[in-house]
Amino acid sequence: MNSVTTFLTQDGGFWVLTFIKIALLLFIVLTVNAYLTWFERKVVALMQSRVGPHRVGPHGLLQPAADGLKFLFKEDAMPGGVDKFVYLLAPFLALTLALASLAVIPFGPNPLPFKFFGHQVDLFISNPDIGLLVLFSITALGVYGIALAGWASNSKYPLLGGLRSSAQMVSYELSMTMSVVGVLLMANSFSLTDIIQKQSGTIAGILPAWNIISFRGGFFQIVGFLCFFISAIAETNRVPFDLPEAESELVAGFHTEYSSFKFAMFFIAEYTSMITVSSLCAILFFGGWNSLFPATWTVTHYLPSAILIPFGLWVIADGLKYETVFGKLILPGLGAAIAGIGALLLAGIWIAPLHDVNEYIQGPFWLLGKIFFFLFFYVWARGTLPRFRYDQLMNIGWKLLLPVSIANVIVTAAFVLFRSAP
Amino acid sequence: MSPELIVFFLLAALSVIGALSLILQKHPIHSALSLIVVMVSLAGLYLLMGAEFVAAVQIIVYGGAIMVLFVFVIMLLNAGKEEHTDFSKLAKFGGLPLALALTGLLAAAMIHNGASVSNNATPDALASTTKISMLLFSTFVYPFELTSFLILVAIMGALVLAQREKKA
Amino acid sequence: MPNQPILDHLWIIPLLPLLGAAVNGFFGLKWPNKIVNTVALSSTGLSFACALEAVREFVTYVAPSGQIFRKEFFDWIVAGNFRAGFDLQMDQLTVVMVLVVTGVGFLIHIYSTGYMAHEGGYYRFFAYLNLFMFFMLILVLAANYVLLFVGWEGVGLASYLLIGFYFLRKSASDAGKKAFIVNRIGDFGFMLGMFLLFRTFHTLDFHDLFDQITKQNWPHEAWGAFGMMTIACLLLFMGACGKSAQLPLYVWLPDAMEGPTPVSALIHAATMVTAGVYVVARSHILFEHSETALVVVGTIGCATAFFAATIGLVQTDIKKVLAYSTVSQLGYMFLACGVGAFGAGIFHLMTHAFFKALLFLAAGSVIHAIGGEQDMRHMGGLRKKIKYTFGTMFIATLAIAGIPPLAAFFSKDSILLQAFRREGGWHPLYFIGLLTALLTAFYMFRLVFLTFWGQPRYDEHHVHVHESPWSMLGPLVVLAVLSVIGGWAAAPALWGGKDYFSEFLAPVFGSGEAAAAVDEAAAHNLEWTLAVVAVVTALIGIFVAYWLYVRQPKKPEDLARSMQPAYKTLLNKYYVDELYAAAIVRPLVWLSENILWKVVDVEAIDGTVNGIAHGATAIGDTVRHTQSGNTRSYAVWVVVGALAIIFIIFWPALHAFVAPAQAAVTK
Amino acid sequence: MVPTQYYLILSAILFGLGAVAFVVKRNIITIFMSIELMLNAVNLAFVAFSQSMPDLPHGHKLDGQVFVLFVIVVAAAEAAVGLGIIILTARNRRSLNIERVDLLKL
Repeated sequence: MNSVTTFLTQDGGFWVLTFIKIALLLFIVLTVNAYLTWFERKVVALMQSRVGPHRVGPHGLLQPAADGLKFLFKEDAMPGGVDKFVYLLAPFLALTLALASLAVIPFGPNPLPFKFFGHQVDLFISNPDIGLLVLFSITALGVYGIALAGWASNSKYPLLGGLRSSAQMVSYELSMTMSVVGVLLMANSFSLTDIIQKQSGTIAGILPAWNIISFRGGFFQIVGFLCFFISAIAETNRVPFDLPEAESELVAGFHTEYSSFKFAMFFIAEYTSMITVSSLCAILFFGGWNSLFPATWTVTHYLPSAILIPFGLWVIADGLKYETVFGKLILPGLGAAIAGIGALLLAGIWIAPLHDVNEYIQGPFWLLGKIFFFLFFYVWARGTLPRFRYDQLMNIGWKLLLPVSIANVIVTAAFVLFRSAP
Repeated sequence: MSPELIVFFLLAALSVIGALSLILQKHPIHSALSLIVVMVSLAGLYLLMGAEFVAAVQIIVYGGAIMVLFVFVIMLLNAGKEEHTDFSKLAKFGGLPLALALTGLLAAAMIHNGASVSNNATPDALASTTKISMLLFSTFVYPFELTSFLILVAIMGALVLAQREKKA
Repeated sequence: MPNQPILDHLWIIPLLPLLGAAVNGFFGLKWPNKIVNTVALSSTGLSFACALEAVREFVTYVAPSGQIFRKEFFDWIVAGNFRAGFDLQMDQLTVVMVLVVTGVGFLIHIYSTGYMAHEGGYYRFFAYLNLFMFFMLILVLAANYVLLFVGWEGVGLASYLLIGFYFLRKSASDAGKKAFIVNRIGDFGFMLGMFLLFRTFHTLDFHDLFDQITKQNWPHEAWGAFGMMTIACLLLFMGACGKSAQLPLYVWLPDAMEGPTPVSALIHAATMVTAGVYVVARSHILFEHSETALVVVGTIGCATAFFAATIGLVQTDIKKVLAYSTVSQLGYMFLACGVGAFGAGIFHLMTHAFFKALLFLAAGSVIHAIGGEQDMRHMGGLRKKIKYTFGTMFIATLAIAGIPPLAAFFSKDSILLQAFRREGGWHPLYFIGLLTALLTAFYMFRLVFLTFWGQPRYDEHHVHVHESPWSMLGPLVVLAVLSVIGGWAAAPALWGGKDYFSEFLAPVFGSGEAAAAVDEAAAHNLEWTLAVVAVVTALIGIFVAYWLYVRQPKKPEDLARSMQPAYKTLLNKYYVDELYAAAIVRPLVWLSENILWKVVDVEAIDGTVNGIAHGATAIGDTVRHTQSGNTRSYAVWVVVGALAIIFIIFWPALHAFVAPAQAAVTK
Repeated sequence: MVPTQYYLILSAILFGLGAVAFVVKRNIITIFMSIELMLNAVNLAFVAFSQSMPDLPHGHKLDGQVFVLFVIVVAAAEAAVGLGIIILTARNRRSLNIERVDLLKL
């Protein structure tokens, strides 16, 4: 046994594992970000009955890559008279914090079936007991990225944008935190995994015991969810709360003076925080990785393959329409792969190990599905809703969301007390 | 040298550097940033001591609210670098030595009296969080309510202070 | 313990008037008279009812067992071994007083509703009146000297307020002040007396105090011996003199007539002024232990009686006459106390309350009838015009003159009897008392004749005389009845029966005077002779008055002219006020102006204060330069302060910390 | 295990630096920040002591942390009011320099 393996079997291995996990997650998330932009543009285009990106690759599938290249190779201009340090710090701050918040999100119930040099491989980077608090701390710091960017640009519009956004984020952070307290009361824990586990099982034998509808040990959190989601949208400066970057008034808001990759950082930060928020919604209110159906309905375990196989077949069919290499080869290949995976999972009915795999991916499948739904919701909102006026924004934040969420806390607390009473 | 010690020294160095740069930086924003650094590293220290809840609150409230307020105000008032004036002498030659003496004195006292206290930390995060909340609502319930009242008063005071004077 | 609801909650009796006073005083301003009446009357009436009930309970449950009712409600002052609680007690003496106060008070309240109907400050009047009732009740119910003193001062205050009721009139406010100040002198003595008592007996509680004296049978101090007891008694009596307008402190009472007539009736005739007598009677045990004190009390009482009577002869203001007669009657009561006949004194107190209240009220009715005129020289011939007033007032006059079988006959008679019986050089007092009786009969009938007989001396075109409303006449009638039958409790004594009144009071005063009777038969003859003598004197007085003021109305002027100096002296009340002004007031004023004000106040006190102020300014001038106004310098100072504090706190630790280093250095 | 004295000394140093900043800085906001720094130092001492306390019943051990919470709350309130005052001063004096704010003398 050589020294490397010994090192790896010691807790050095833990660090290595963590590092690998981080790298993996970064890769995935960044890719997802890239395709999220594509997805967004497509959906909005459909809503506005346009075609959307379709030049670069079929369905513009290579558009994100093109954008990335553009970001990289554009001239990195720095306006004069800026505070260099802060100017550079801001985008880093934004991106780092946005990505860091993903570290505490658990993507699956149980660790991978194999060990990494004797270290168990969980589906999260870290799972602190105060996971939610950590998340909130990170979001709390998230303000600086935008505020400092706005200030450092040494220009009117960014300054105003920064001021607006910092005010907005600080205000909505309150109601966001408040609206979650209900869930915390019901779960009696800050740990995200605990919160999810509390939501497992069914009520009335058929409905999933998700916080949003479940009375179990408390009060259903539909109000809390609405408050949370609205303030989360505001927190991520998305439509209809994207005043910090209100084009019509502030050119491009706090990142007016940022170009090329620094701009990309803000961009990625925004989309990453979208992902974080979506997963939070899924975890806190929609039962995380818990299936929509009762565990006894084993049929539903084959839902993934039921989705994957047709989708893969469609991709093959669609790809064959193209004359390009890409169309002729890659798309069908991709489709075949997807369909194949689906088929394998389906084969789990007869083959025991595959069955285990199928069982194993249930959790991640459901969680990712929910996250996807909320991301779609984001896009949907962007496609439909007009932007608020600033005073309206503040009124909603302080006079509507905050009181409502506080009321929600009180009611929930009362119910929890009532339930826990002997 | 246990990993805890290493982490401690890292964070301690970070915080001291932050504090120093708070003094040395000319521009308020930079001072604010360095103060944020101090606070975050202090939060790290709290984590090290197993006071997870306090650490989180430290970051959320200090980092996420108070310092944001500072930055916000700095931006609002568009504060520039601070300019030198004749009065700086007094501070430099009067205040600086005194403050340093204060530091030394404190440190000495701490060392001496600290010798008595032994370190028996039991990092038990969630339990401590629960216990803290228990304490807050049992032993310290009156102070707790009082602080809520204090905050109310502070809010009103801030409003009264900050509102633009009415154009009669 | 039989159930005695009121007796166990004795505090209700004084509290009710207080409530009335508070309600009227705070909210009465806006209210119509009706409501104010309701409040005032209901409060007093209720407290009268409560008093009756309380007395009933006392007589039925407590009295037979031969002890007194006494209850401590709450501690008021507790300091070291000194305790003054809010303790109320009820014994036979209290019973009499309470009934008199509440009863007469209630009647006078009713009367006032009619009399004050057209006055301003209606609510104020009743608030004060109720307040007075409260304090008076406290006074009579108190179970220790301290609480009694509260009532004592309180009634003083009420009387001050009520004398100065028409405070716009300078004379009125002056009279109020005068009353207050003169009373202060008395109270001064009273307090000294209390202190002395406390210093000797370490308690001011009636029960304990008297117990101590009787138990450890305290030595009787003979005539001329100035022991502690004598001094205490004299001091207490000084207070009594102030309150009850005895020589030399009587001067305030005549001026007190500036107040509304019901006030004169209630406070300055029926109740408050008798407080002095009450106190002396209450502390009779002390007085009985000091011959000197008794002598002084008796002499002063007697002297006052005569002296006031003589002044009363020539007064022309109807209320002034009554005032002086009050003073002289009070003199009688003190005479009684002086000769040790406390029972008789209290008896006369009660009857006097009836007829003197009646007199005043009737006089008020007269004044009311002829539109505010008080000078008897502008009255006359009112007999026909205001029958009821006349009738009642005539009864009262007969009563005070001591015509049997009216009340005052018995009371005054018993006083004189006791005075005569008392061994050892007391006869002069008896004779002076007799003479006073004569004078009393004379001036009272002079008053009646001047007022009701002869020709009208007011111009009948402007003043049209009218009888008062029944709200005023009712009380008159009631009081008239009382002053007729008021004395009969003592009547049987004349026919060898026993004096029920003194029987009733016996538990309090002991049957001292009864024991004085040597043998029955002799005593009987003596009583009859004295009674006859008294009546005869009274009749003489009446006849002289009749002769002078009805037969030859011119005669009095001639008389006055013929003996000018005496007349002048009497008319000017022996120049006593002037004497006081010259002897006391002016020196005082001079002193306060030239010494206290110009020297002490201006130089010493103001000087000190201003000096301190100037010093502060000077210091500030020097120090203010540290106040650069520069915030950072302040910051530096703050740091210095922090440094100092930490240094002080941690000094021992640091010492221990530094010491080894020093040791190393020294090595 | 990090000895408690280390934390205490660190907090002393931070406090001292805060004091230094308090006297040498000229910008009102910065001075205000230095106050916050001192508060933080105190908090550190609190937490250090609390974790060094033996774990008695009634949670004496955690009193220090509770105090920290109180300190933070008070600091928040103070920041709100203080910054309000600063904004006013800046409006009236047209400057954030502490030496320009010298109306504190008679």
